[in-house]
Amino acid sequence: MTATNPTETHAGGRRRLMGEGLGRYIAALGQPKGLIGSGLLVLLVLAAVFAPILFPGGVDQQSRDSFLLPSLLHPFGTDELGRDIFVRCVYALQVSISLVIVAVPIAAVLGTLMGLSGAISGLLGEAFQRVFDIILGFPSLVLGICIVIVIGPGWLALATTIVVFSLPQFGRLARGALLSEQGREYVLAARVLGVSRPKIMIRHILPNALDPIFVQVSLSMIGGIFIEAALSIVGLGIQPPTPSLGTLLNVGIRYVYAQPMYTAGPIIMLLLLALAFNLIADALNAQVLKTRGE
Amino acid sequence: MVERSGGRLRLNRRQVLSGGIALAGGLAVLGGASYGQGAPQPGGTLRLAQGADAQPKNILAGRAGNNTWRHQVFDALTVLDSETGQPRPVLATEWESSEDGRTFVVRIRNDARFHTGRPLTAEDVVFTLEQVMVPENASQMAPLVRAYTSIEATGTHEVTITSDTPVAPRVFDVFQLAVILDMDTFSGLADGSQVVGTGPFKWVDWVPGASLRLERNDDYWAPDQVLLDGVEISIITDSTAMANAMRGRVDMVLAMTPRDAIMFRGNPGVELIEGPGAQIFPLGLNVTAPPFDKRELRQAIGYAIDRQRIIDQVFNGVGNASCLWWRSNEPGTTEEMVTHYHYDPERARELIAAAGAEGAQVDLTVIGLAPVPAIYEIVQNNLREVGLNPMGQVVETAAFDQGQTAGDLGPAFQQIHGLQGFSAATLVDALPALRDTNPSKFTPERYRELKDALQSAQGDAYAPALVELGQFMLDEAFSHILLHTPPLHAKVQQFQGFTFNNVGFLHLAGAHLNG
Amino acid sequence: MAANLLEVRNLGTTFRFGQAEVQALHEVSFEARTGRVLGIVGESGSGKSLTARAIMRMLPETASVSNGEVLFESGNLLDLPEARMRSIRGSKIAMVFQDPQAALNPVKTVGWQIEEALVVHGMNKSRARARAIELLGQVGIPEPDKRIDDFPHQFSGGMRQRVVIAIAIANSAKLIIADEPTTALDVTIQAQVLRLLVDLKSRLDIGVILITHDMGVVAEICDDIVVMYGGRVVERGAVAGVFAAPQHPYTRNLLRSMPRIEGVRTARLPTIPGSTPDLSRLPSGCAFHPRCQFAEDICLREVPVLLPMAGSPEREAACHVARQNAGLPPDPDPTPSSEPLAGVRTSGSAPAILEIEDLSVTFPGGGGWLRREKPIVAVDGVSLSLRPGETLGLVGESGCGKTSLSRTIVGLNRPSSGYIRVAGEDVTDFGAEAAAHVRRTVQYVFQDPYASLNPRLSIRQILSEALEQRGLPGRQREAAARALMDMVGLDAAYLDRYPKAFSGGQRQRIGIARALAVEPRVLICDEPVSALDVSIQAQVINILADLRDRLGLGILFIAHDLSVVRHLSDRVAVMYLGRIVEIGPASDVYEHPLHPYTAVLLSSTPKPVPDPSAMQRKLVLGGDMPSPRNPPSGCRFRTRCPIGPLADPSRRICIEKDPLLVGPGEHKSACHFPDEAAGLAVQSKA
Amino acid sequence: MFGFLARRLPSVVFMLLATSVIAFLLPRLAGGDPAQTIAGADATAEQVAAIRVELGLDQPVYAQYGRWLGDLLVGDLGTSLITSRPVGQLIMARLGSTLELAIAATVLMVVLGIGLGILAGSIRKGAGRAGLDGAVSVLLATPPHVTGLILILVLGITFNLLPISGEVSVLRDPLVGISLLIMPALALALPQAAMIARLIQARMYQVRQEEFVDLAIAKGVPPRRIVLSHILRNSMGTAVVATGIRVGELLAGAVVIEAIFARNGLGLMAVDAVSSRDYQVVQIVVLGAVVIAVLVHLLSEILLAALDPRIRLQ
Repeated sequence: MTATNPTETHAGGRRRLMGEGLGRYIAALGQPKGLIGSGLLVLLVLAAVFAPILFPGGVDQQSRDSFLLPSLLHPFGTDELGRDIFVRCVYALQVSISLVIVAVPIAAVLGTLMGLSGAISGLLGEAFQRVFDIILGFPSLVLGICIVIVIGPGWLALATTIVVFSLPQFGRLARGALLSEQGREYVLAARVLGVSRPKIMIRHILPNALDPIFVQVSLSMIGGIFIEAALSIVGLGIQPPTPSLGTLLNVGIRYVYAQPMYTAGPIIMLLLLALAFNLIADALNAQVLKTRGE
Repeated sequence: MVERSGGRLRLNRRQVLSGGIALAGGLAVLGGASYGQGAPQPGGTLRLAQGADAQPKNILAGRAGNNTWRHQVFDALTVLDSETGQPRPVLATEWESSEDGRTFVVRIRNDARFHTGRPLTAEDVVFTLEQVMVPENASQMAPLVRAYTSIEATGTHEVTITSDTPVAPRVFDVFQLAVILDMDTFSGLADGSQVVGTGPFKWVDWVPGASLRLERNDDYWAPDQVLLDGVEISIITDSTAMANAMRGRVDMVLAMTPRDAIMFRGNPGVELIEGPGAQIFPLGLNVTAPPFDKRELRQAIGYAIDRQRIIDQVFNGVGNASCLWWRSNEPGTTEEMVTHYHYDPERARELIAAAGAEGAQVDLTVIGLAPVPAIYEIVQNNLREVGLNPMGQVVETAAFDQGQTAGDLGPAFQQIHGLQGFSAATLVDALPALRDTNPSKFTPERYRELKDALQSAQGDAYAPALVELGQFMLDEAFSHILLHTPPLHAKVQQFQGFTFNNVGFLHLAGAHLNG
Repeated sequence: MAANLLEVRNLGTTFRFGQAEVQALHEVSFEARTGRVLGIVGESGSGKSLTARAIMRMLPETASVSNGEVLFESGNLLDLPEARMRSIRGSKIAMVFQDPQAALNPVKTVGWQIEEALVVHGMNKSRARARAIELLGQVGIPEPDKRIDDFPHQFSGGMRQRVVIAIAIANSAKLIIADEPTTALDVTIQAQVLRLLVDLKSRLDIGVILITHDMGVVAEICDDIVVMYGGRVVERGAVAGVFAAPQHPYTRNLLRSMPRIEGVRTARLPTIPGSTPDLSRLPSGCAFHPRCQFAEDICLREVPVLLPMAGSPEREAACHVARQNAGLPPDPDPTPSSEPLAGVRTSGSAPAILEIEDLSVTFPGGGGWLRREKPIVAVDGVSLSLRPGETLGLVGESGCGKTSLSRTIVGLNRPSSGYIRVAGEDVTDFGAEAAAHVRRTVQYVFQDPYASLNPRLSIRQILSEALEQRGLPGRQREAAARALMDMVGLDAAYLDRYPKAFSGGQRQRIGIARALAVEPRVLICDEPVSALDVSIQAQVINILADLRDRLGLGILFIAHDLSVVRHLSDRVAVMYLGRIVEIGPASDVYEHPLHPYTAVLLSSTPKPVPDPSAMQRKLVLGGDMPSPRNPPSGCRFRTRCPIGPLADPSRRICIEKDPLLVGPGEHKSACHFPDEAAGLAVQSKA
Repeated sequence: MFGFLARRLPSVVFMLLATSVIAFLLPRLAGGDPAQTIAGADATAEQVAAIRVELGLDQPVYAQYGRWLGDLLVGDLGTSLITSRPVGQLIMARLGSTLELAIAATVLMVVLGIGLGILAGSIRKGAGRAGLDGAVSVLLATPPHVTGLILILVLGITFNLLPISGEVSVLRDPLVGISLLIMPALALALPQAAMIARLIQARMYQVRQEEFVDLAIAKGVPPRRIVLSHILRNSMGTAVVATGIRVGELLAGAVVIEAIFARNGLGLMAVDAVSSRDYQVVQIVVLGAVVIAVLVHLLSEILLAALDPRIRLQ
């Protein structure tokens, strides 16, 4: 090995690979399902981000008009303090979206690394596998309760719960890809050629592991959104008066007779978010299957 | 499907409000007299539902979960009549005060026995009063009892209390809360394994967080008062579920929310009662910490808050906007005092400007106990309106209590207190918000002096002393009372003969199920 | 001539892909007769299995019959209501499937599954059980009354296929359609199953349709043959006639391109250029024209019709050329095949480039903490050597350890004992330096051309990864990659394509090019052609032979197909249960085997030469290969050996003593009675 | 069978031990001094120290763990710091409620899951198939709490068919008890049932592709019998394992469902205990939930082994 400059070619190769991969994922969003899903998501994210501009009155504009029926002015009606439920739902999206946008990618990166660690050290891979087993043994909300106890309720505890809850999903996918790829003849061929482990990982294993992981990111986002709702409903999540979809439900369910929209509104938002991510996951999945089916 | 009878409820604002008013107007606000006059027949098990769990460990403290059963299992020496406010004898037979009021002798029944069969003696009374002083028992009366110089059994059925200040009438507040405990089984209170009193019912079975069962005490000293075979108390934490239980599953629901009470409007089988006693919602301000070291700003808060909106929107119109810490019918109370702080955002802004606190950040610690967070949302909104920047943090009850004990609740805090019905003289030491070690850190000499003056005031001197203290407290504005809300109970028609004392504790002696 | 049992007339089927419809079968016609075996031959995608399913009316949901008829017992099966058809399936016409692992329901006992076939056609339960035991005995399963309540996984592959056959004959069906019934089986087991089929055919007087890709199997047991290509029948007739004088260029080329286990060895196999077409994208006119050396204009334009050949009415072929010339003209380009084989290219004195000594490979047995399984000794004390320019063939059935051995050499497995020396250097420990040495010297060609190329990398990327390992600077890689493509006979313009654009044979060539990129001196080829169609196989074999001769490569060629090994190898080693049982120069081993296992393998391998009596003379082994977890004591082959203690109980030595690999000169065997093996071989050939 | 258990047991024991360590550490990680909590806010340092000794908190952590685990194994689950009652007693008091819910939900989950799965796996064409697929997808994506709230809005509010909150023991008043149980049980069961249905459906499609199904057709076996004896029988293993895995999630769902439907069960107890910092109770509930989840999973694997001769006879 004399005149080579592995870093240069290697980096070039990686860029190409990632570019090609990302291109495929972006192409997936061009499919009808992906288009609707990502369109919906963009709409929701924009609404959440620009809520202060769209609704300059803010999240807490109260009035004496409690429990107004839905109308053009108040699409979801008003709550017990005369606040517009729709506006509060839109603001509440900020919490849900910020949570999953921060937590899920962290979980994806960490989980993938943990899952792939088996390639570096079998023992390490096994150890992480056991960790995943333990996490999976904990039903999701029980896990949330444990984390709330340690951290205290709030955004951080929710984010941590989502990360911990999602870790094994990514870890197992990555490990599954690792195990199946490791035995593939093209990986063996690279080993016989003497290609280094990191290069094998980046060129041969990672690209194939990424497909399911991208789909899972989308699915974990749904999971994260629902975890926030669940923990906030029982009062262990976001603490009032910050509106989140879960805290709105926490209060809304108490007024379910007086104002059904108080419960229905946040649920509509939750389902819209879930739908958006689901459509994106479907589109990604279809795209992946298409590429796979050589 | 039991629920069908309720019909579909869909209310707009007007209906809710008018419902609230109708509710308030239609309520039977009854005093000490027994509810109903029918000829009582013995038998039957009374089924009650309440929101908070029993806390036998804190039997000497005013806790919501204990109000339903405290006076069934235990007897007090005296209770205060909810109409007249005067003491009625229970275990006490007679009492007398010395000339200067500093020595007080109470004589007790000689025919009362604990559920274990042991006869009640003066030693038990002394023991109970000593327990009131123990911090772990968390009695709000502890400061009063600690002020006594001695508590002695001066006979097998006589107890003498001496103090530097007049013992009566505040001692009746103590007696009402300090139900007489059995010294032999006292330790069983900690986990509810043995809860023994002299009351008309025996404590049989407690499933923490779920249910409590009482059984008639056949050896009660007033056997004709025990008409029911037993009492079953269901603990239902969800208010709607609790209200729903009224549909055939329980005979009485205690302390339901006004919102849920609407369900029973126009239901002939269910009677709604506005009971005596009330909850008050203080907004405390730490006078030692900026920005509330400025009195103008503290006062501004009082004017900023729209109390009526809180009553309308959080309590469906049930409640009154008094800014006093005690009942409005305390001697000497004036209309001006009750409405001293009223919604006047202009005035509030002026005061804020005077304090130079425009745009000041107000960190609020809010106890996470419904409906306080809901009140906070209006408070927050009101404070924003007058140009302040409220930053609220809702914390769990446990954390709040810890902060309160540590005097560490931050510059402003919102909580909830019961005990309405006790005399003002008692409350100023019993309410955590007002006692000497209050979380507002409000401890000027004059405050103690005015309290002492009130507590030593005998007869006609009481009213002026109260006015002076009240006006001082209002002016200093270290703790704003936002409103008083009376408890709402629902009961079936057949359930009659029960009473509430003036703090709103239930008494089932004489109650029956066949009215 | 027996009466027609089944007649297929002008059968056509179509596939639906969304809106599009594709005609998959065209005008397929043939007939099956009682007491005869009809072979339907074709490579992948020729439509042979589809034909079988169309007869059974078991087409996949997306496929349907578009025209034609299937006449059986004077009725058209395609017109029958489904219920009637169901009563014919399994009772009048039965089917045997390819994969005996998958064809039996894993959660039901074999008895239940045989009984089901009887019960659904009206037999009562208790009678069905008795009959099931009888059937198991009939297909040669020992102790049928005990085995009847066993589950499929408790049977070996061959035994399972017998169970499937038992199900097929349960209701005394008149016709059995066997779809590649032996493809998933080892050659010794294949011989067992084929013999069983032939036996049953004559005993029960039934007709058999055998679908296969293997001309050897056809030659051995079929009476008639139908050759399919691109969804059409291109030739049919009696086996003897077709093999003697094929009338379609495809048939002829197919037969020629098969390596032979016997007869003259040639340097190069005749090849068929190109690859088998996809049914959905058939070339115009005659589907074979792009690969045909005789193709004329008419072949591009008109689809040839299957017509009887002049002079032999029983023979039909669909070829314009043969039709015009009243027979296929002689090959215009006499293949270089007649060129005699060059002598052994190695001088015996050249130092070995690869030496293996007493090598063992052990795999952990698995299991949990509480119950460890015994480890598996996959390779047990094997010694081999390979000289430059030499090809050493390594043959053995699946599970004999040949892949474990070869992967150990390149460091993919770790040896548990023994030595590996590459170009004189001891690399057993496979440390960094040794690993680099091995990788520069020894490269590997994998079995599955579909799995051995990363589908996400272009050919350029694949080759340049390999070239990078050689240490070639980036700018020289382009030229080197082009040279490699040229070397394996691929157009350098394809460099930027992805693997999915290539056929199996082309992919395997890319695999070879990748291995050659580091300029190795030894190539280990692990079953490099077993996944390829016969017509493609020859292309790859020729390339390997060329490269070996041009570059002086030493090749360790691993295969289960003795014909392919024979074609390429200078020396051959035969492996059984982790051991080498015989090794020696190829001609010696093939002509004078010294181990009974070798003799049996040779005898079991089907030869594409019709010989009605071959089946009877075959050496057919009883039983299956024992598990490598618990190898037998003494000679490992003794549990199946035709001359061992099974045949002659007095031969205790085979049980007690492990035979050593010894022999006269280079030709060694591990048998206590080496002289008898040759006799066996002669007996089976005579 | 023994071999199967022997292989699975170590990992089950490992899981349980790891969970016990986590549960044990929970109160310690949460901060706050249990001795202080017991002693009350106004207690002196000496009182607190005395309680520390009494609770064994002065000992090293591993010794505390050993003692705690030892106590657990002999059935002593500790004492609640808030109610001063044995945790075991508290749990027993609430167990009935959760058990009713869990049993009802599990029954619904199994019945609906397997029923829907078989239906979806059998119908392969047309609007029915599309409808089923759509319904399963929607249910799958909607967690119990959202399903529960939707049920409340639809069945409870809009149509007013069922009571939306509260509970009565089914043993005490079957009619009211069941009417109160339907919605929460349904809410818990539906998402898990959809998951099971999807797995069964996928498995049935997969089995349908297997060659033994072709062989059965070739034997002349009628379609109904093929579905029952061949496809379903081979898909049951998936159903069993899926059910086993889903039970844990079902229990977790109970936490929120009990809160939404105001049922006084263990889930609500856990939430209340977290709020009141009664960690002694929480740790036992957490441990219990995981133990049940792991054991049910193991049980399902044993059942699978019984169903599948390949595993059973290994």
